Amino acid sequence: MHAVVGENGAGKSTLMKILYGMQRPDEGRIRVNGAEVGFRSPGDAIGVGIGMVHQHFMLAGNLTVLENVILGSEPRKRGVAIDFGAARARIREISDSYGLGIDPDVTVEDLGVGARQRVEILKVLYRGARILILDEPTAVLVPQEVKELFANLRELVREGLTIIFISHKLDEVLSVADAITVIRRGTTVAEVDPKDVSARQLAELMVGSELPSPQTGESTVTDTVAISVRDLRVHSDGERCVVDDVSFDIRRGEVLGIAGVEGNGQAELVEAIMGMRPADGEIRLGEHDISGWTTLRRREAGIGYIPEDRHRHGLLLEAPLWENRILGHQTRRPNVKGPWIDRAGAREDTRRIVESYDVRTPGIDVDASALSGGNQQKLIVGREMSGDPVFLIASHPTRGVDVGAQAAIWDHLRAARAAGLAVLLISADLDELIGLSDTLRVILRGRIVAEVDPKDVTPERLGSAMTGAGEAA
Amino acid sequence: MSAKESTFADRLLGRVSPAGLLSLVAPVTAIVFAALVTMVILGLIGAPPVDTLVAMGEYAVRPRSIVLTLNAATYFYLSALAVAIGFKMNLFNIGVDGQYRLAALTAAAVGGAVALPAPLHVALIIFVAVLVGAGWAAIAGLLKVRRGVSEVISTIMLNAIATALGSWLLNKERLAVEVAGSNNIGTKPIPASGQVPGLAIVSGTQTKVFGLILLSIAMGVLFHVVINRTRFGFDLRATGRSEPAAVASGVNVKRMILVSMILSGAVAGLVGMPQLLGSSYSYSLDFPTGLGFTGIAIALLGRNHPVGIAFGALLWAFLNTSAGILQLKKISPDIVNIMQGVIVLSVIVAYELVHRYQVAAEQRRVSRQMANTPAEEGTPA
Amino acid sequence: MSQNALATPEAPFLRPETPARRFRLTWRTLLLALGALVLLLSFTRSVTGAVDLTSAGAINAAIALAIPIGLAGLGGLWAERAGVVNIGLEGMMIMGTWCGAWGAIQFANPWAGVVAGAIGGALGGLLHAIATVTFGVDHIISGVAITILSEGVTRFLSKVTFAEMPGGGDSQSPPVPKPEVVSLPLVGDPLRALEAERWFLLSDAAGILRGLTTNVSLLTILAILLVPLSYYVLWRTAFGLRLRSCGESPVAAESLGVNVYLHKYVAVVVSGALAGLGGAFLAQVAASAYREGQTGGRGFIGLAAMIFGNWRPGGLAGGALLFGYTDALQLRRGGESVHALLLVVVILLVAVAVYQLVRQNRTRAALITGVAAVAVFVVFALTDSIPSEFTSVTPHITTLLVLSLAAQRLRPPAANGMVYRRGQGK
Amino acid sequence: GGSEEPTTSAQPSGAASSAASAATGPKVGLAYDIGGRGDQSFNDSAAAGLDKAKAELGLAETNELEAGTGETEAAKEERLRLLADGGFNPIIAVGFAYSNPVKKVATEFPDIKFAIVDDAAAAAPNISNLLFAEHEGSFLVGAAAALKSKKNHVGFVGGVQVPLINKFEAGFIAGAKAVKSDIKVDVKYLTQPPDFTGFNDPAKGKTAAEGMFDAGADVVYQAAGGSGGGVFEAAKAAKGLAIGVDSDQAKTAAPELQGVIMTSMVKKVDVAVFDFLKSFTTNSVKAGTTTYDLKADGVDYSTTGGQVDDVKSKLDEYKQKIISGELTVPDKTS
Ligand SMILES: Nc1ncnc2c1ncn2[C@@H]1O[C@H](COP(=O)(O)OP(=O)(O)OP(=O)(O)O)[C@@H](O)[C@H]1O
Ligand SMILES: Nc1ncnc2c1ncn2[C@@H]1O[C@H](COP(=O)(O)OP(=O)(O)OP(=O)(O)O)[C@@H](O)[C@H]1O
Ligand SMILES: [Mg+2]
Ligand SMILES: [Mg+2]
Repeated sequence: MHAVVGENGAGKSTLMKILYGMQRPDEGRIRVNGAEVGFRSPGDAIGVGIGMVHQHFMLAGNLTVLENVILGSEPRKRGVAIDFGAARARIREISDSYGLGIDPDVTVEDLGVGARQRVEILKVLYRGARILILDEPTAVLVPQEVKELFANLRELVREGLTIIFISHKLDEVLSVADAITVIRRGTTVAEVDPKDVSARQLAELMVGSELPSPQTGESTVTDTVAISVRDLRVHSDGERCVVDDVSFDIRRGEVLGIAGVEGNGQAELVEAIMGMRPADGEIRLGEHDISGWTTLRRREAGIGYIPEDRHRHGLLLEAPLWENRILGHQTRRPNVKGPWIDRAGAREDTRRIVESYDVRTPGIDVDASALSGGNQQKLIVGREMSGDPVFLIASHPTRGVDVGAQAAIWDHLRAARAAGLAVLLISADLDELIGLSDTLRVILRGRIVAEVDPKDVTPERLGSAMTGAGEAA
Repeated sequence: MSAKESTFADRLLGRVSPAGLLSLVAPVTAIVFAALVTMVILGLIGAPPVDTLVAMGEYAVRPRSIVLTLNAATYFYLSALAVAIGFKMNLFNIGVDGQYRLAALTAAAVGGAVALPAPLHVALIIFVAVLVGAGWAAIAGLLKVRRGVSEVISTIMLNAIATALGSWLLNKERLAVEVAGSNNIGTKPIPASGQVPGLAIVSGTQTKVFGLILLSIAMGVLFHVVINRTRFGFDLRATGRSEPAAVASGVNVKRMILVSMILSGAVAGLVGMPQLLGSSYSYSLDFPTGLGFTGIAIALLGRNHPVGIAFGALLWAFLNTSAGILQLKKISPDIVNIMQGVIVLSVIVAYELVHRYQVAAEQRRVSRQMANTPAEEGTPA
Repeated sequence: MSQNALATPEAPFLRPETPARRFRLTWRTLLLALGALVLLLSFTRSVTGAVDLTSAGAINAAIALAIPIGLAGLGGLWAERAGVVNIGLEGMMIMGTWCGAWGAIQFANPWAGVVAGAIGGALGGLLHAIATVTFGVDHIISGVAITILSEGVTRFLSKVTFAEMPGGGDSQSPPVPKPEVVSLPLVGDPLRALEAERWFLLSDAAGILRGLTTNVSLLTILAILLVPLSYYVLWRTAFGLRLRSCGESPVAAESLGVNVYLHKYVAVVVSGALAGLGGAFLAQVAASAYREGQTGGRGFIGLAAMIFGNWRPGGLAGGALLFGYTDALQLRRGGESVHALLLVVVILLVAVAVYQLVRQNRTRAALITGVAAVAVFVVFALTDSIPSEFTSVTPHITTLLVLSLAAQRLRPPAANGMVYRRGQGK
Repeated sequence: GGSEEPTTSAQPSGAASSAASAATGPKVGLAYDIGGRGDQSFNDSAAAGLDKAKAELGLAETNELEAGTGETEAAKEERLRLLADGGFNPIIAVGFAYSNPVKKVATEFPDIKFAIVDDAAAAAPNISNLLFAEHEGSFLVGAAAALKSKKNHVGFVGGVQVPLINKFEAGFIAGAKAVKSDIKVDVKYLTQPPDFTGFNDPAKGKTAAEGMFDAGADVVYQAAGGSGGGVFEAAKAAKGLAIGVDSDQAKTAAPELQGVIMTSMVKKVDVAVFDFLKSFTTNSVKAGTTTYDLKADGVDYSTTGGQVDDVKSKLDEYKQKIISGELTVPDKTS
């Protein structure tokens, strides 16, 4: 098992895509089992036994798991028809033998991220790949799932498969990899043996700087309740209760962390608080009952929102940065004057954000899509922090962001907290949750099932609480 | 992922900064390419390509042709603007056709029925047209917002229903009057106070340019200002680019859909006005039809940009006008249809190719700059 | 508080709850619905005496009117399932009418016309594929351009071909040979006799059956067979799965070695061929000559039928049939039949109101629907015919009505209309 | 086409026109409505008149321009002006839609003679209005239908519900009722204006006629342009009879359908066009309205196939009554 590490944009995914035939190298050679190969398409790579799990899911939401898995390598009857029976049996077999727990007949859009990740792995196994490329497979998994995954991977390695593995979580890398390659700006800067390095050293190799850690320091919690949520219920498509009787208060200067496996109602909870989704129950911001307010009014009242999916909810990818600065603040200065857009004001303020949040961009007129994910995230954080929010929802604020940018974002959160901001933090990164939160709640199937003290909880224990396993035992 | 969230209008627009000579390359390439393809087609059907194009060119600069072209462009422009408002929001208003016909009919009937001092009379007629156009479009908007009916279906159906309703109204017992000796039937002619005099801005001909060309220009400016400079326009574009992002930013998407559909219909209501108030003065059986469909082609040809649409409208109008001279030269007028199709396709293909080049260049520029900022070993470009 | 929540042993992400009731159409529900429909029409027919509701002639005409729309819709289905919006269906259909007539005349064989029509449409599809897939042009404008183009091309071609033939002209062809018409042997006369009795339900069923089994063109049968065939190819074969994956997530398809461009090309060319076949049907079966402007916007209606059918073959066939049926009714004895349809609407509205009240517990919605039902009933009771101007839009109003009554769960292919370029996956 | 190079537009048009008309006979310009030559309807009929004139009157040059769908009056005006500028004289406009354009252009070119078919509203000293009494012709075929109907039930299929086609309907109904006052007449228009596809949609024509035959009609009259072919097909399938329109369709329809066309209401646009051109060559153009009615033999019923021979005497009786003014045919439905 070979790990490849490097900061965001170092070229890891690009390198893997070249190995998988999705991109063509300008020069250089690829050898598989000693034989030189030249891939023209992923089909060629699949042909020599390479399989890849991509960083961003490559799944068609409207198709079933079965269809997604067999696509491109369909078992056939009589030459043309798909042999669904055989396919189903084979998927069940693989799923059972690796404990993936996947039903071939559900539609992928009904699956949570964890299950989607397993479908991706199943896709590769289904093709009988001998060389597996896993691009950040653990980003969305909880520790237990990660452990299970690694157990599976070790099993595969024992069977003689080769695995190339990419992750930003360095302790993971150190615990499973047999060899590590560090790349920076598209070139290999080091090849190390995991036995010889520590996580800190590895990080320094990657970025050439200190490894930051999420630490809150002094408590800044005050007595004033900034936001209070009572008996919140959200129903999805009329019937199912996805957020069930959730209540909490967040005081000024307090960070409330919500831990939970993805798909347990966090997204719906956030959207309900933002007014993007109908909900029952009471939400009070300061002294106002805002449950009946529109999203716009809530934002105007001082709710900031760092969405979990920045491409979907946070940005207009095909609009310049300064227009993205206006998004969500289109009724407030310096972006508008009355009904008019204040271009000068918005541009000026965008420059300020770019500067003070260290957004790496050649200018404020480039489209948001031209920025790397980390820089997009910094822009969003900067935008949401301006306009003096009293309450900030931060959903996975550092997902997919490299260590440097991560530290910067944590710093900003800490500073705002010290200035009296109330924060609702949702994250899959348990270190981040434990490190930043003043209070921690665990959400399971839409209910708050536990309250944990971040000072004396380990990621492992938190992980079991999240799956319900810990408390049931 | 990025492709998923871009609107097709934006993909078309390219979102390229207009600075530099490069922005001129696209239209010029497009025109040259279209001319070449047209000449090949002319050659294929046995018409002398160069002579034909020269004849069209000469005809185009005759004063009367200029007026005709400007007049046709006046309503094409309005129609394309109406379509473009929808496109900015990813709404496909195929219903401009029905909207303007119904609006022109009712406005003509009202205009013919009342007597008012000049500016008021015109204002009333235009107001009625806007109201009817907006109202008819609102049906599709409401169906989409309240019942989730795709606006593509509802506007196709509403066009047919508008035809039936119009035909029912255009009857002696209702809004129409008969003209002695004519097989035509139309509304009562609008008296002089409700007519808009033409402008004699092209010398060398008696024919005048529609006075309402000024309305078209004003609508173009208004369109630009509203879309690009107002909060409302920002919300509209944001919704068009990414609906989830707009929702998260506090835009009420349902309201936006309804409002933009109504605005689109309101502008559609204006489409018939230049012709009605500048030339026909009555809505009759030979009132021009199909302008809504032409509007779709022109809006996309002009990439939903007010200036681009103006060029598209003029080009389209010119080609329509030139059908006459081609026929006189015994070249089948169908060639104009073929040319319009070919030009639309070649113009957008040329645009697309240049756009791709520009995007690649932009990306190279960005990554070069990014590589230079933290001075370390640069990426090989 | 955590105890109740933890009562269920399994972790939620292992067994995600599938949305409670995703509607699945089974043969049983289909047959039940059909039975209810016949019962409803039969009841209305006997109350109002509008025999056309279930007459053999009306059913036969409904099928004939539905086929071109259905074929266009099927064309739309193929293209859009592969992610290419095809608003050029109308143009491809126009090509189909011309080529169908030309081929049949040129080779003096109706089936040569059918093939030529399909090829003509396919050429339009090919152009659309080149523009949208290779050059990444916006799908809508390419479609509009193709429609404009085909109007010009066919008119031009008519001048150099049909105008030279006896009986032809600049805008129409001489009579074309028609594909053979067949009837189910032996059943025609007994069914006719039964239909003439005007017995409740029995005569209606006989009328419908006779409409379906007598004087059916072989091309009609072929066209009908294309619906299940399309379903089979798109949903049951490897090729179809790959094609649909291009419309759902081309990057995923590409990452598994699927040639996205190729599949899109095939889909759009087939789409054009189907629309062209619809055109050939118009020229060769519905009429017996090419006639300029013959398509009359049926390509657009086909597109609407496809959306109506939620991008599924069965659904679009239903949409096309609904349109064809109401169109047949209004064209045949418009005033009377359409007036009778009002009663059908009343009954349906009442049923919806009851459903809303009893099953969904939505009192306000039920009240509104109920009031609408009463209003339509009043109109029905006070009039005995519909003004001729309005009967002609019966199909359009019906479509809108059905769409606004039915809950909307439209699910277009996720990557529909997106320009895709090789290697764009991140 | 096939003639020599036309004058180029670059040349001063006045000079070209005088030169050309001085050389030989008249240069005739013809402006069609939508469809143009080859529509197998009244445009085509006008073309036939022109062709006849070309053959018999020795015209110097002819040019035919056609209208585009949905165009404006300005486009029609421009078409007439192009012809006038090109030295064409006389100029014939086919279709009522040219009413205003002809009026305008005629005043601009007082020396050019204009003719317009189907319109009387455009009046000027240099305009000849060629009108037809379609209702009178339709009356006769209506009477024929009633006489031939065994079930006392006939039908009328109109292409598009416009006043012109209403005239056909009115005459037809009057004729049928004149024979049998209790006769049942089904009426269907295929589309409503401005949707003119009703003139081009045989599928709709067929369905509408099938409906009438199924409902018990046995003779159907069509005034539906290109959709008429569908009506004939329906008649054949139902073993009924059909009545053609504009020209003698028993001669031009598909051979296997000719048998069902018992008669046609003939509207002699060709005669009107030819007469007008002839009068031009003899310098005897009559401005104002010329009505081609039964009296003037401008409309008539046809007898090809001999199917109406048995009722011919009755029909001719009606014809005489109309000609003599004893019977007036309504041109509007009540
Ligand atoms: N074809 C290209 N050639 C050169 N540079 C490119 C190219 N395509 C994108 N870039 C540059 O890549 C950056 C964006 O890349 P991308 O979003 O893939 O980054 P990333 O490293 O995956 O970041 P993150 O992990 O934060 O999402 C931008 O700086 C952009 O200008
Ligand atoms: N041919 C190329 N030339 C230059 N730069 C390129 C080229 N292809 C891709 N890039 C850019 O190089 C960078 C490498 O991105 P890549 O996605 O491989 O990063 P990564 O290491 O996977 O980062 P992350 O940790 O965010 O996933 C990106 O900015 C990408 O856009
Ligand atoms: Mg990345
Ligand atoms: Mg990566």
